[in-house]
Amino acid sequence: MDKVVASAAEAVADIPSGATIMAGGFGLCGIPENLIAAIRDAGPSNLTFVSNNAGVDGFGLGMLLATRQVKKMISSYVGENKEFERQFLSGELDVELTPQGTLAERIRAGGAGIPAFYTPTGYGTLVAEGKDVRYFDDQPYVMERGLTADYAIIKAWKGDRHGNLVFRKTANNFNAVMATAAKVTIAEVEELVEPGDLDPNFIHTPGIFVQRVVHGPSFEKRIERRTVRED
Amino acid sequence: MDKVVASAAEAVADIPSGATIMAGGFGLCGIPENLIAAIRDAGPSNLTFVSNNAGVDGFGLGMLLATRQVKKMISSYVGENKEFERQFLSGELDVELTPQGTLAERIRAGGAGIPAFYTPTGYGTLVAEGKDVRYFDDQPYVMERGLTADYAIIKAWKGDRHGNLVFRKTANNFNAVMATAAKVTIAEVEELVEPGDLDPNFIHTPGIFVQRVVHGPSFEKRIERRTVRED
Amino acid sequence: MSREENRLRIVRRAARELQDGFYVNLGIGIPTMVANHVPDGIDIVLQSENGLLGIGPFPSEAEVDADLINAGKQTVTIQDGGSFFGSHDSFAMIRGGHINLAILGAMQVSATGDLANWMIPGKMVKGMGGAMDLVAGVKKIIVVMDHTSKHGDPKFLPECSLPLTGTNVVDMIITNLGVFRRADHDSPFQLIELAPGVSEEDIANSTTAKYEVALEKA
Amino acid sequence: MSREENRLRIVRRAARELQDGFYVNLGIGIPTMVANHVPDGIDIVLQSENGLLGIGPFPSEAEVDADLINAGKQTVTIQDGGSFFGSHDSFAMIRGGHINLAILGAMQVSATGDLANWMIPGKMVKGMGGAMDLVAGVKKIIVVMDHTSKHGDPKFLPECSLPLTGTNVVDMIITNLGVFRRADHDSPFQLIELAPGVSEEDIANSTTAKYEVALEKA
Repeated sequence: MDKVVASAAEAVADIPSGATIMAGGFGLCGIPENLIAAIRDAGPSNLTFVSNNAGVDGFGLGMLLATRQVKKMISSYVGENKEFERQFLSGELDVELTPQGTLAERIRAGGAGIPAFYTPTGYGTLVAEGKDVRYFDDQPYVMERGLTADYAIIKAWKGDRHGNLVFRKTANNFNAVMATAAKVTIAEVEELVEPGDLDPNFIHTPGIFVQRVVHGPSFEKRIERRTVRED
Repeated sequence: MDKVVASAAEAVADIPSGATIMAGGFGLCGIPENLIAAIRDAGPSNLTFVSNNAGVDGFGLGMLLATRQVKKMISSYVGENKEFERQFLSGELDVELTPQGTLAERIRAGGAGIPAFYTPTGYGTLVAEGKDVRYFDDQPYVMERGLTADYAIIKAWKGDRHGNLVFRKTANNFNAVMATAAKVTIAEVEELVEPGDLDPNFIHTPGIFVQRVVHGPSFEKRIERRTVRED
Repeated sequence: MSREENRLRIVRRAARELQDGFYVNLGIGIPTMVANHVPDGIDIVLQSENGLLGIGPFPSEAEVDADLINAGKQTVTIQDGGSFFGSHDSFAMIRGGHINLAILGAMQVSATGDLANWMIPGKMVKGMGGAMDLVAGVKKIIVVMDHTSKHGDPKFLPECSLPLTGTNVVDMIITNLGVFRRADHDSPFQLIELAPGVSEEDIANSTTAKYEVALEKA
Repeated sequence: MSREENRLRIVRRAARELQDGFYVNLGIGIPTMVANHVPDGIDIVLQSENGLLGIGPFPSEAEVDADLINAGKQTVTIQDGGSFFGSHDSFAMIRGGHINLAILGAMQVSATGDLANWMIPGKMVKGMGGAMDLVAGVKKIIVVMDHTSKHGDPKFLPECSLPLTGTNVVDMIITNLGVFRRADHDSPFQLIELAPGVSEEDIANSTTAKYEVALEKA
């Protein structure tokens, strides 16, 4: 069982225009930067992205906004990107804002065969409009639907040929959960190792969830807010 | 922040009669054997246990069946125990059978603030009787409720004073998820380590979910079905 | 044929349904034996619902580890590339449709694919374990069973009389007499293979479920 | 008092609500400053909703790590005994009531504890991030804010005019003029403290929400 493909270009080559794609990362931390660049180069359009954020101008998903490949974003926070703002205000880009925890849980449900669940989050707010409300133990909850996608593009620290993945520090974020919720999950890894090298007690994403593994050629890992202490 | 208590006896001393207790383990694998023995010695009665199995005669939860401390079991499979069978058939013991995955997901939901969710499991069977059914994308699903408990007693491999835990091999099973769903989670550990000793990338149960940690004095780790290959 | 030979043939026939790259869950008992008959050149990964991907062979005496068991509570080993996880993640994997195939035993199967394999009213009820989750979540369900009960009663029926494990869940039935398959959950079962020395009439005499006949050349 | 002094006093007052052993989530901006004023003898653990328990101080230049950030996307460090986890597990922790306290900023708070802090109609909407999950799941919510807007409009109101983050979620309000608290979500807010040099009348003049007065001795 060898899920390694030779390049990011090869890994994304079959993504059609109109696809729904989950993209891991929080801000610019843990984003699949090589796969995003490969999608830009491959050129599919009218894409729907499920991603907590929308990158910054010219980096992360901002790359695909610049090339107008994105039709819709499902996100919790999108505020670091002038091109995003321009396209949104002009009506070129559709945006569905979802509370961050509801977004994570909808993806988790989608991957876990749960078509819908109830959450206290957002009750009585705009995000509950049009959704079923039900009381449990006298408290109100909003029904939210599970979310799946055609593809997930994620970034891991180490991965093996079976698709087992581990993430580093807060670069996990949405990557692990998105791996479970797509028909085809493509993982780019900093280090490619052999099956058996990763401790089976401590695998974040079992290989069953991953269809393709790419050893990323390089990682810029741009920092949004470099904050240091003055000693 | 030091959550270590001196003994299993001290850790369970406040469990009152009538409490609902989640107990980790699958069969006899990964059961909190020291905490079970301490509950036997402390003597609370009319207990409801949420546990995938019910132990065997004289070991695991079988200990508490022998002393008639158990009023009710919520389990998926209970078939290895003559005393269990006797009490069940005589009506002394109440049993709620739940599919194993639904049990795990109900506990996960309880710990995650999800009061209810829909699952395909059990639709059209006895376990769906009296439960809401709803169709999503033309498929039927059963609504199940989140499950919480007064206490969880669990068994980990290594734990630190903050309550961070890691599990070993298939001895994880229900332990990690139960830690999230009780008001008071008590963990017995094989090895007690200092904060910082466990790699923060690979903590199965963050300390926030654990209120008490006991360094187990000994572990029998009885094997139910020793199966070996003949070379 | 002897009971043993029949079982072996059922197991081998089931093993032919394994495809390269499949993630597979094998039920307790006869289904577990399928692991010993994986065809050459087919690489599969076995899942155990207590939290293990990549089940290896039984351990040597020296390798026996109380912390490493399968869903049948037998001591096992793990293969390179395997992983351990909690029950909540294990059943998320199962329910979410990530397992390609499960092979399970059965007491009864109905003509519309209902399965009964966990409870006989009046007998001590041990519980359904993970069976209801497997049939609800796994992409393809193969039942392996004797064609009739110990008393000779048909087990492939118009409707199950025993309490169900799941409704409309079975994709394929492999018995000591033959093989039934259906294209999807809206289609009827078709008899596609006869065991050696078994006639269509033998099958008809031991089956009360309606099915089509579409025998394939061996 | 200067704006800086006012902020510092708000932050210090909020820090007095920290209890030993608390797990705490601090919102972006002023709430984050509370971390620098934890009282002596109080041991708390800070959670960051992007997947971190045990936030440490900002890193030295040499320690800066692109893979280690907080929810404000600032580079941070982790304390001994901390842990990393995915966003799904992080929000399960938040929604499940495992965090003792969150301290958040606000645009408006209503007399019944509704909170508005994510959106101004007509302005570019950036999104609610994790704020709605925090107010729905965390056991106790403290709002820290200026008592009135830049234009002098009251921010503690009968009802919020801005889109809500959550309904009936705020437990305590700490402003530059005073402190309001309520016993539970069925009770009215009570004014319990006045800032130095502030009178009950000053508060009344800057507040349109109804509240009780139950000043505590300092």
